[in-house]
Amino acid sequence: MPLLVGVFDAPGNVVGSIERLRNRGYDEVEVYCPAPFPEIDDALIEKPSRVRLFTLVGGLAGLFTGFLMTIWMANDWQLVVGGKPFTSIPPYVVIGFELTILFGGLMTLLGLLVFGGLPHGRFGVPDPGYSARFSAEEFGVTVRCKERDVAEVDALLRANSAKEVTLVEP
Amino acid sequence: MTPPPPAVSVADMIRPVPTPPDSQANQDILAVMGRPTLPYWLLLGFLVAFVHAAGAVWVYQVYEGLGIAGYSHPIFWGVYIVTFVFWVGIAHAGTLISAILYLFRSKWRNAINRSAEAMTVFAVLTAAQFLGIHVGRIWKSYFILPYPNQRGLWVNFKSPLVWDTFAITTYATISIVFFYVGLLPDLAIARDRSTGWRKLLYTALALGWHGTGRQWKAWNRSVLHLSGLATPLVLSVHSVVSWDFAMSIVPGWHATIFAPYFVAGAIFSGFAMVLTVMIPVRRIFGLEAYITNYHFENMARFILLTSLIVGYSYSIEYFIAWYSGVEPEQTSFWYRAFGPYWISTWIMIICNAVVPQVFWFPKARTHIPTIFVVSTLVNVGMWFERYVIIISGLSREYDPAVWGLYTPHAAELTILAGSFCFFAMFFVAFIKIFPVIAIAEVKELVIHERAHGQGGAH
Amino acid sequence: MPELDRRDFLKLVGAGAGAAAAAGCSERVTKLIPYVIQPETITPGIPVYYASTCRECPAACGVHVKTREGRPIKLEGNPAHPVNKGALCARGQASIGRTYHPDRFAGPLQRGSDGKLSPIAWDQALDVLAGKLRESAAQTWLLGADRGPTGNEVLARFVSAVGLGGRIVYEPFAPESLRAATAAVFGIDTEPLFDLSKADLVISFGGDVLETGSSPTEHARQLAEARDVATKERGGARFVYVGPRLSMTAGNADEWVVAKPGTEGILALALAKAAIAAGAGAEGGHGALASLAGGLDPATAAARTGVDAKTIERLGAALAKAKAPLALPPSTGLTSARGVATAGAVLVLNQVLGAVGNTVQIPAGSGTKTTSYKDLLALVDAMKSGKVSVLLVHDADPLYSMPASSGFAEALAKVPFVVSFASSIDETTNAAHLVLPDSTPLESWGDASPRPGVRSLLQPTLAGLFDVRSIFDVLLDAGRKLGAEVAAKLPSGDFRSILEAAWSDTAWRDALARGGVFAETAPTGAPGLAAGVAKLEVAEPRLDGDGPFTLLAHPSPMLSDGRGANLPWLQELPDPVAKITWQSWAELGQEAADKLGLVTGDVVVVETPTGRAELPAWVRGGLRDDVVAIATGQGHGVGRYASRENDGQPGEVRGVNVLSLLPTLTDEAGGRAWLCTKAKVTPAGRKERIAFSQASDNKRQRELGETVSLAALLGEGGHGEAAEGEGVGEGSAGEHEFIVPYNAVDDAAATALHRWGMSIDLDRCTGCSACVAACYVENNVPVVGEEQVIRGRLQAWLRIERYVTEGELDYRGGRPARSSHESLGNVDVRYSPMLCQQCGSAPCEPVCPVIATYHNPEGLNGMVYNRCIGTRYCANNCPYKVRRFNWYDYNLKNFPEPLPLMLNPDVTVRGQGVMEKCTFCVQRIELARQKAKNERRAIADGEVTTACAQACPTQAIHFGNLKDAASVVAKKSADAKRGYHALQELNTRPAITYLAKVTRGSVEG
Amino acid sequence: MSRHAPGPSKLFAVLLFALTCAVVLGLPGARSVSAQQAKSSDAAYEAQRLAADPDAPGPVQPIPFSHALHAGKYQIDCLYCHSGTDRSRMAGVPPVETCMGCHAQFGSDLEGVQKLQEYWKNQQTIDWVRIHRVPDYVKFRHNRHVAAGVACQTCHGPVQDLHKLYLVPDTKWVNGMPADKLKMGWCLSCHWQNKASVDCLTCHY
Repeated sequence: MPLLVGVFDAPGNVVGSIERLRNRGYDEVEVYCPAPFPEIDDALIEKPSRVRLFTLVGGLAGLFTGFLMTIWMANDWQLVVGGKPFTSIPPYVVIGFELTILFGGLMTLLGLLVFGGLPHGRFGVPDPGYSARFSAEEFGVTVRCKERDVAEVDALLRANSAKEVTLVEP
Repeated sequence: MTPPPPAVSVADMIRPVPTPPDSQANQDILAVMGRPTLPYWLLLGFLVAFVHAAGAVWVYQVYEGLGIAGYSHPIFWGVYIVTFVFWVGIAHAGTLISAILYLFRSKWRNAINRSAEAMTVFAVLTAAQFLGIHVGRIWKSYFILPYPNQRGLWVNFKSPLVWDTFAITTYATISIVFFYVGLLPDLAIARDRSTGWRKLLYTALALGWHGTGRQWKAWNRSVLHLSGLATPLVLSVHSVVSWDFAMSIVPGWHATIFAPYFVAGAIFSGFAMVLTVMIPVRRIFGLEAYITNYHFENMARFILLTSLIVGYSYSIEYFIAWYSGVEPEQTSFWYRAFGPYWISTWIMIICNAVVPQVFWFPKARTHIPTIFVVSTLVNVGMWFERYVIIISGLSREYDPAVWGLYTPHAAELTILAGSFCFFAMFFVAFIKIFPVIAIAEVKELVIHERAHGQGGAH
Repeated sequence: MPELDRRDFLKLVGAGAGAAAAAGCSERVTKLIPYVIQPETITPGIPVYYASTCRECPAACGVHVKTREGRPIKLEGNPAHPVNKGALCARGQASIGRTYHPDRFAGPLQRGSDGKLSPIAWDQALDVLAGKLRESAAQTWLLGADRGPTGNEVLARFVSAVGLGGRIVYEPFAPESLRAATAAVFGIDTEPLFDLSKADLVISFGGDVLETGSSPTEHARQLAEARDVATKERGGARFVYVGPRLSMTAGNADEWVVAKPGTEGILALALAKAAIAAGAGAEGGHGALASLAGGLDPATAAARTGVDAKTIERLGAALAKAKAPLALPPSTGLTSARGVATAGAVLVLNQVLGAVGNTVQIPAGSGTKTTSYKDLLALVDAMKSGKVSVLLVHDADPLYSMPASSGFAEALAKVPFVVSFASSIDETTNAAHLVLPDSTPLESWGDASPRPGVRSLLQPTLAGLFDVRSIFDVLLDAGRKLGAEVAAKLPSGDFRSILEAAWSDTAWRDALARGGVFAETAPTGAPGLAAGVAKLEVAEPRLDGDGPFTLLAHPSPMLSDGRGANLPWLQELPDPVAKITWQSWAELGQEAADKLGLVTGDVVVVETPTGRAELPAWVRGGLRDDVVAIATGQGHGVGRYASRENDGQPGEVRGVNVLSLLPTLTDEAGGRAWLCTKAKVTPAGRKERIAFSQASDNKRQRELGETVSLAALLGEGGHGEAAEGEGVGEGSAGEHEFIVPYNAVDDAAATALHRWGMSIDLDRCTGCSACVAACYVENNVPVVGEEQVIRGRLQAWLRIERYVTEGELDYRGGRPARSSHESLGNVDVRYSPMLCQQCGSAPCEPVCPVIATYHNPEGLNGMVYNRCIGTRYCANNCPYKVRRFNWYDYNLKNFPEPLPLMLNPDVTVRGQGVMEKCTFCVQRIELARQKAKNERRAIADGEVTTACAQACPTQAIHFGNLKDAASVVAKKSADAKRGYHALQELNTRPAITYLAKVTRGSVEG
Repeated sequence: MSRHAPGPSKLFAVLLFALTCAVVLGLPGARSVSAQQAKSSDAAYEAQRLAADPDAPGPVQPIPFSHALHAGKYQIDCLYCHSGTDRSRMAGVPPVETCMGCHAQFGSDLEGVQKLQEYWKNQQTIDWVRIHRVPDYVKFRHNRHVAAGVACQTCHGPVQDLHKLYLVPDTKWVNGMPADKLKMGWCLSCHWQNKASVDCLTCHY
């Protein structure tokens, strides 16, 4: 199936074209942005990212690990230090907290990889239609469509003030 | 809006996407990573050499014993711990700028957050070593980790030193993650514009980043969460470090104010270090377009604020010592100011609480040389702050019969100098390998402005 | 299995306790070497104790030699011995090191033509000696210390049989003046015995009986008994000290009378007169006194002695009033050219007060009869004029201990053949031509008799370590080589058989078991005054030279006459007064120093007619401003520890030998005079770092070394704080309302049978440091050396803090002021032993990341060396600062062969990088536990004690089980009036209860 | 702590010890052994062969001594040779004298016994290769364990079946980690099991 690439300058136009393409029923749409533009991501994917879930799970896991580990270890072999109780919560809060952050952070990284689909593609092989200019200051919108729709897509993209539109695969 | 041109045959449309000249931001910032000059190699060479020299001293110390350092009953902690706390402090600016300012959506951070985060990572690595350099039996130091062992022994979670281990480890890990996540898009940029081993390196590190929608979506979310986690972390880490002292009963250490006091001090020294490093970097690599006086002025404001907090803490310490009516406390503080360590004490007070006051004047805040001098002095002052707290505290304790004095010896000073070289070594290498400025985030601004046609790179 | 142990230690010492863990010593191939024939008494791992006698000083304390696998590892007092009754002083404790000293000679040596000592075989050496004797017996002299009745007898027989020129019995600190005085006053040539325990008022005229007297351990015990607040009413005996310097003894007095040095005799007479005026009873001495103290009314006496008349009258009245007064004569340092008269005057005072026969005994044949100093000087002249061709030196180092001005050095150089019997290197031996190493006290047979009725035995507890032979057997064999007729005149058999024969009147085996025969003779009663009294000329002594200062050369409590200088422990033990180690120092009065613009640490030049010396000054308030005081003992040029290391090799002179400053003066009877010269003191214009073990004697009114006034103790108001119970002491009176009273017993597990605790009675502690030495030996505490001490790295687990007065909140800048809080005539010295308090809520424990230190079920603050990683947080957090860190592998560096042989196999040798501290001698507890556990019971009171408590001459320290309410320590700790805990406001819940020192105030008339 | 004073026995001991040391220093010994006995059993020869077997686990000892023969076949009580183990912290290792107590009488046809007698003749010590040892900061008390009725085999393995001695491996599991024989966890697991003291100061001081 042919693959068209439209090149844009303004994020607004990208959002516009995405919406239009969707309305016309083109699903295989992908965008390449040089910088983070939430409006574009949201236009492309409606539902909020599930990274938040990973973070939450990680954080809670850390918290419980922190407290359970400290309390269990202090009581596994009870040695009196400074006449303090074996299960003394205040000092263990520190450990609990630190592990919350640690696990939370690592899970967030994992979330990024999972939901960001990283690593992406084959090693060293860029997507068809991707080009270095999309890591400069231009935006790319790629659409995969049936041969007969090429013209329409082309027109649609141009209509949304794409600087240029090219067909990278027949 | 121009009408669509007439449809042409598909066949005509088949051609590769042409690449126009690269964007200004990419060119400018990637230029920094360009071919290293001779002076660069000389500098790097010197740093590497000195780090090895310091390393040799450390090996000798492990072989001979800590006796070669200046320790003297009852001063059991010396320059090593001082330097450890100093570097942990330095490590705070990065996360603060990246995380807290990110949450506050203060866009001016974009110009400096990359290098600040890098500093954080390097500073933490530097600091962490000193825990090992300081202990008497490095070859047994793994005892401090709660790993299952046949002895059936665990560690003492009531000990601030164990808290410290956890805090530092966490902080190091999270800082590295934060640094890397922020770096991803820029790695892709570098990948698209490099050849040879660099191409390979960046391709590997970039994980095939294309800046696709879902990548950016996950990325935005992750950065937000990481900032959310790192913000309390950055506040906690130096609190924990401060508890290494506050949890003891040593006069001059045992104070509730320590946590906020240390955190403020950390941010204070952190910002100072960022300035001390970035001013020359900006100058050498001509990044004035990206790191502007406006950034520096904001940081100067921060330094002024934290300097006030630190100064306040100094005075409160003395007030409480007097007000508590506890004689050992009072004596300790008296000796701190007028005893054998008075020089260090006054260096600390003047550098940290007095000098930064010049930033009340906008002229000073915008005059780069002034900022540079002040920030350097602050770094000196903050090292001495830790020196004063630790050494003078220990030298005047409860039993006057065993009051003592401590003076650092050559070994410690060499390793101290070595730590600065270690930090610098990493940073100098970093400049040539990774973009010193977060390009993607800079572009975010550039594109916005272009879209809404505003002027001024703020 | 001695070899096995040695190997163990070598490995330990090599690898270090902790490092060994990493090395994984179990992989190492080690040998298991059993005996060929195992002595039936030896069970490897179980200590065996042999009774013997300490020969460090003439006091002849009885010791129990603790041996493991046939190897002595510690000396402990013999409880059955009447002199020390189970205690043992620091010098005795350290003397075990002589046997394992790295300097010891492995065998006989001869000085070759190259001027170096080189080994030869024994029979060869004996031939050489015999040859020399054959050539010139008449021109041969034997010079050395007293060797006990039997030893002396053998030596005498040898001298007469071989026809030697003669024997000089030489003891540098011998109380010749006192002997002569006794002869003059009572007509009996003997040493008086002073029994402080019976006295109710002791006045010491410069007699430092507690540190360097004739029998320090015994006198310390007696004084403590006499002043025991528990048993004696109204605080027991009062103690007045007369002298120019606040010595350790003076520091234990109630009142310090600062008299001009040398005028003690005058003061004594004046006091006698005043006492009579106040109605002193005994008629005894009045007649004699009249002639002696004719014009000595208080006013004139005051003018001559520098003590004001009121004090004289007051003290006189007090002496008159006292039921059992006792006056002690000056000891070595203050023995002047008028020594006999001074001592005589004191004896007369005793007579006047009716003390003789009561607190003073004059038994015939007491003490050791030494040759008169003037005879020694005569020998020196003979040597100078080449009349001596062979000199045999044993148990003495005259080349060091004779004043340079006597010209002994030149004289010795003139002697063609010098034979030394020293077991390790010293000055004289360094100049000897033949060295025939004698066996050390731990390796030899012998006996001693400090006083009639008390006969003490020495028996060997170790053999074969070195190729050494007893001097007696060597001399006997040499003598027998001279032919049959000489042999006939010599006693037959070896020395051991001779000794057994000499003891044939006793049950020999019993005697060996008990350590001797102890039959105290009945009191001698009071002999009348002899005619000699009239001849005493009590007056100011002659002092050579001029200069504003009088030089006071006082004996060092640790190094004595220098014989202790080569024992590392004695070098490292801080001087009880100055708290200085390894060095010489000149004491200067505060005003004098101010006049000279000197501060502590400034080097001064001390000049006398006979010499000059440069040494750092210690400026103190506790010294007359017209006196400069220098301790004896330092200034050696040979010896691994006695001398300084000079690029790795010993041989650089350490400190100053004060004898180089003293002219050769004698007292009226020809005895040795020490107080004999004036001195000039000038700043040298440079500084030297003094190896202080204590930063300051200002306790800043903190809860350390507390006192309680007698009035308060008796509930008669005065200082009210005693009533407060907890938190005794001026500093803490009523201030600590937030202090939580606690019961240390609660800090042990409910199920545990013991809660180990300790009580330390500061009223009994004299500061003698015997406990410190005992701790060093018991616990393998490393000696770190001068440079490390200067860097504040003393390793002592137990230290004695010396505070003066309550102290002040001085906020002087710079270094802590070394200049003391002492002041003339004011005694408020608090000696306070500081060791791990085994806190119930120990600050050191929670901060340790790896639980290397923790609180064990029996209340001990455990320290697990092999778990320690050396973060040193515990030491920072210890308010008592009793934790020590191994900055280097001290045990590797500082225990050269064969010292490791004396390490205690029951105590881990700590390696580099670990923390160490006192654990109440837990190894002893574990040993005691074996028996108790087998019998399914708790360890009974007195079944186990710590090394420090055991060594203490005054029993100031008690150790035991606090859970056992009947135990001594529990009772002592319950003392509500005197008991307090160090720095209690920190609420560390210590297991050690200090009993505040009682201030009895100055003596009322 | 045998604080009883030295009786005649002690004197004897001191002298003997002096002699021993002298001997160790190389002075000639004064005793000799008569070796005129019957031939030993085949079992003895077999045992000796196995004890000397270089391929068997464990170090080759100066004398091919077979515990299996002595403790196993002949049922000699451990404490007979290792005397003092029930009284002392250290295990008693038999002095040559003890061995000679029997082997002066018989076994002289065995090469191992001849070696022994050689040692005895020269009054030499036998340098056994040590097999069971704990680090020096571990204060193991044999007497305590004997008193508690712990069988020697618990730590030393089935010596009565071993001709050639070696550290018979044994592993307990603590916190999921393997604790090999004579390692801390190995000791602990037994202490925990038998409610023995696990206070650090029991073994470390």
